[in-house]
Amino acid sequence: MQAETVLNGDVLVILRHPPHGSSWLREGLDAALVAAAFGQTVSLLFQGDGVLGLLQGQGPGPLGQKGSSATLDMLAMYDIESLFLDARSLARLGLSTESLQLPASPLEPPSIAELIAGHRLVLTF
Amino acid sequence: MQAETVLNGDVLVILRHPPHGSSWLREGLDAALVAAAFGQTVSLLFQGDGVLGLLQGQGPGPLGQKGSSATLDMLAMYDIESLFLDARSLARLGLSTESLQLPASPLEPPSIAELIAGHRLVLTF
Amino acid sequence: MILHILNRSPSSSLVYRDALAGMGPEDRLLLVEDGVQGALPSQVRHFEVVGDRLFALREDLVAHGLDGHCDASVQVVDVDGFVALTEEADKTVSWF
Amino acid sequence: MILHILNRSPSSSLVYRDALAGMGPEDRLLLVEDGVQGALPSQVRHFEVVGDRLFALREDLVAHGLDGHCDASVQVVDVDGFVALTEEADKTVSWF
Amino acid sequence: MRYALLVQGAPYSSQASHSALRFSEALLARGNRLVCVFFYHDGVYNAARLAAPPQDEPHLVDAWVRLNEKHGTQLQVCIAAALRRGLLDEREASRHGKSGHSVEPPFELTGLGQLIDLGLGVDRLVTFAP
Amino acid sequence: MRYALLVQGAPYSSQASHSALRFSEALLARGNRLVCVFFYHDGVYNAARLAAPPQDEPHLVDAWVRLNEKHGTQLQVCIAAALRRGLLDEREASRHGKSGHSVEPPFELTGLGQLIDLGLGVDRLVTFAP
Repeated sequence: MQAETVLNGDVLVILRHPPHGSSWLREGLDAALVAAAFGQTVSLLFQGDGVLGLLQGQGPGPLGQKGSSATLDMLAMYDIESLFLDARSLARLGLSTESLQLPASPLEPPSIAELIAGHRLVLTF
Repeated sequence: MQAETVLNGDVLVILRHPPHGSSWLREGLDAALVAAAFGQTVSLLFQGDGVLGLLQGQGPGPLGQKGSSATLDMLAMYDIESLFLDARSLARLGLSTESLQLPASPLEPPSIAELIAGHRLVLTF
Repeated sequence: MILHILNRSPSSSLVYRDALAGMGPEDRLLLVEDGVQGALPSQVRHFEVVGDRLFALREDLVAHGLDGHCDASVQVVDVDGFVALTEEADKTVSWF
Repeated sequence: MILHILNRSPSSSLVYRDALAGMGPEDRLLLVEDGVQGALPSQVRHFEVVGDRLFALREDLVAHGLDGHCDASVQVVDVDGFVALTEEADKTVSWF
Repeated sequence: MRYALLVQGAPYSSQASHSALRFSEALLARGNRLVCVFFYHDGVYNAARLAAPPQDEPHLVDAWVRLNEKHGTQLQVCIAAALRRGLLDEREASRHGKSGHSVEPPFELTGLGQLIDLGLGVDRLVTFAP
Repeated sequence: MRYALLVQGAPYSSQASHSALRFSEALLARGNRLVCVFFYHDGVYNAARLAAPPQDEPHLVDAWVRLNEKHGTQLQVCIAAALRRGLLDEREASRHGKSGHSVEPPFELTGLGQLIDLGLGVDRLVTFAP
């Protein structure tokens, strides 16, 4: 399956921050949704602590601050189906793809560079 | 000299950020100056990348944004003479106390904990 | 006893080294916000020297979906326990 | 060729690992703002794999007082050179 | 015990304000007193009176105001940090020749010396930063 | 070449705005065109019309306005990020029942879709973040 993975598209959004501590993840996902709504082919790369944004069982923050879990459920509705994660980031945290809410293809560095090269616009959050 | 170092006082300001990239260092130094102006005994601890705030030869940032060098010169005027740095932070950056604009006493971890315990108010920036 | 409060994870920030350098032998360390990632079994080794004086905030573990992933060596407290820790401490120092 | 721009130092942030994971064999890396600390001889080993494609922004080195401490393996460019690097690249990616 | 909080993170960008508000409720519930919240660095943005978050998100500025109304907690904003960032009350706006203002009571612009006084005067100062 | 910049850092807290302004001058000096600066995340605070920095410090809001006047560079601010943070132009203020406003032309509140259009439409998009 890894061999068939398509590593190009119009817009790549790289998500490097975990949910809650900052608004980077939410504002990055918003950018991805808007790009998709504008008819662009959008890919997401979860990297660094950003892989925690994919984790199953997230809840709201203090005072009902939203997490990323509701937004993740919207990705399919917006036809964002190219989800990738940095395999080393996940391994460093000692987590496996089984604890994730959505399936994302694990990538090793050479493929991450290809992914970045394969998109016209790359936004990091 | 290290043996005579006084590790207590009213207010300890810990400076962990380098100049320019953020305003943490400047706003931390402002807090120290104000505390001294209010008659408190103030100590400074430069730690992490904050030790770069002591480096000789700093200049203004783009658009004339001030660095920390002018503020450092004001410390003596405000009677802030207890300057400390985390010896390991400086060593990790490969720098020595000779490249510093002002003399600061290098401290190893046990003394850093004593310094923190020895001040009534500790502010980190 | 001083309560040190850390809101960054060793998996992305090295501020934990400065926090540890500032801790006395009785001091406690509380992981909050994104810092609760430090309670993962893969990260908790960075806090080995803290021994049984390491705490993590339950509400933030839950919000991150990490409550089931927390290392057994970490004492989990809720926000009421957080306040209790500050009451018991002489003062608090926040690392970020 | 893609220009990667990094504004954090390996001495405090681990984002450089993600930047390196995203770099292709022809890509270049420019250190700016607090990231210029990465040009210190003590830090530059973190960027070994980048070889001679490592750059640092002169103005930020000077502002930090680091221009005399820069490792010989780093190519120093001014802000005009920064623009030239972006002109030569297909696109830029910022890491922070 | 008498507490004060130092908030240094911008609302909606960092969790600092959320954490501080949650901690406030908990310390009050345990019978402590919250004398003052001091806003410094990007924390001063918590005082922006025009904040208009979506209805399904917490309104942090209003939450601070309620804290003041219910518990008499002072809301002090470092004036130097605020002016740079465009947060002016009516008095500062007119002093700087600007029309309109962006900070209103119960938030008060005050000097940084207040933070030192607070930190040395209360039993516990807890910092919430980004 | 046609450039656009994405600014995500608050002025006076992060170097992002300074770096972006310095880069703007340099790219224009090399004969390129700067189509637009888009402000997102805490970058939206660059549009605060009431900013009153000390006289010996750069006035970043004014520097952006000059860039617009001299080079026709558009200054677009993400509306969703701005409203949460208390940055409203006259129209949004009245829509939200608030008196006064904190954003003025040449800064324009606009949708996030503009960023995507820009990013795909110009030759180079460069991001300056905190």
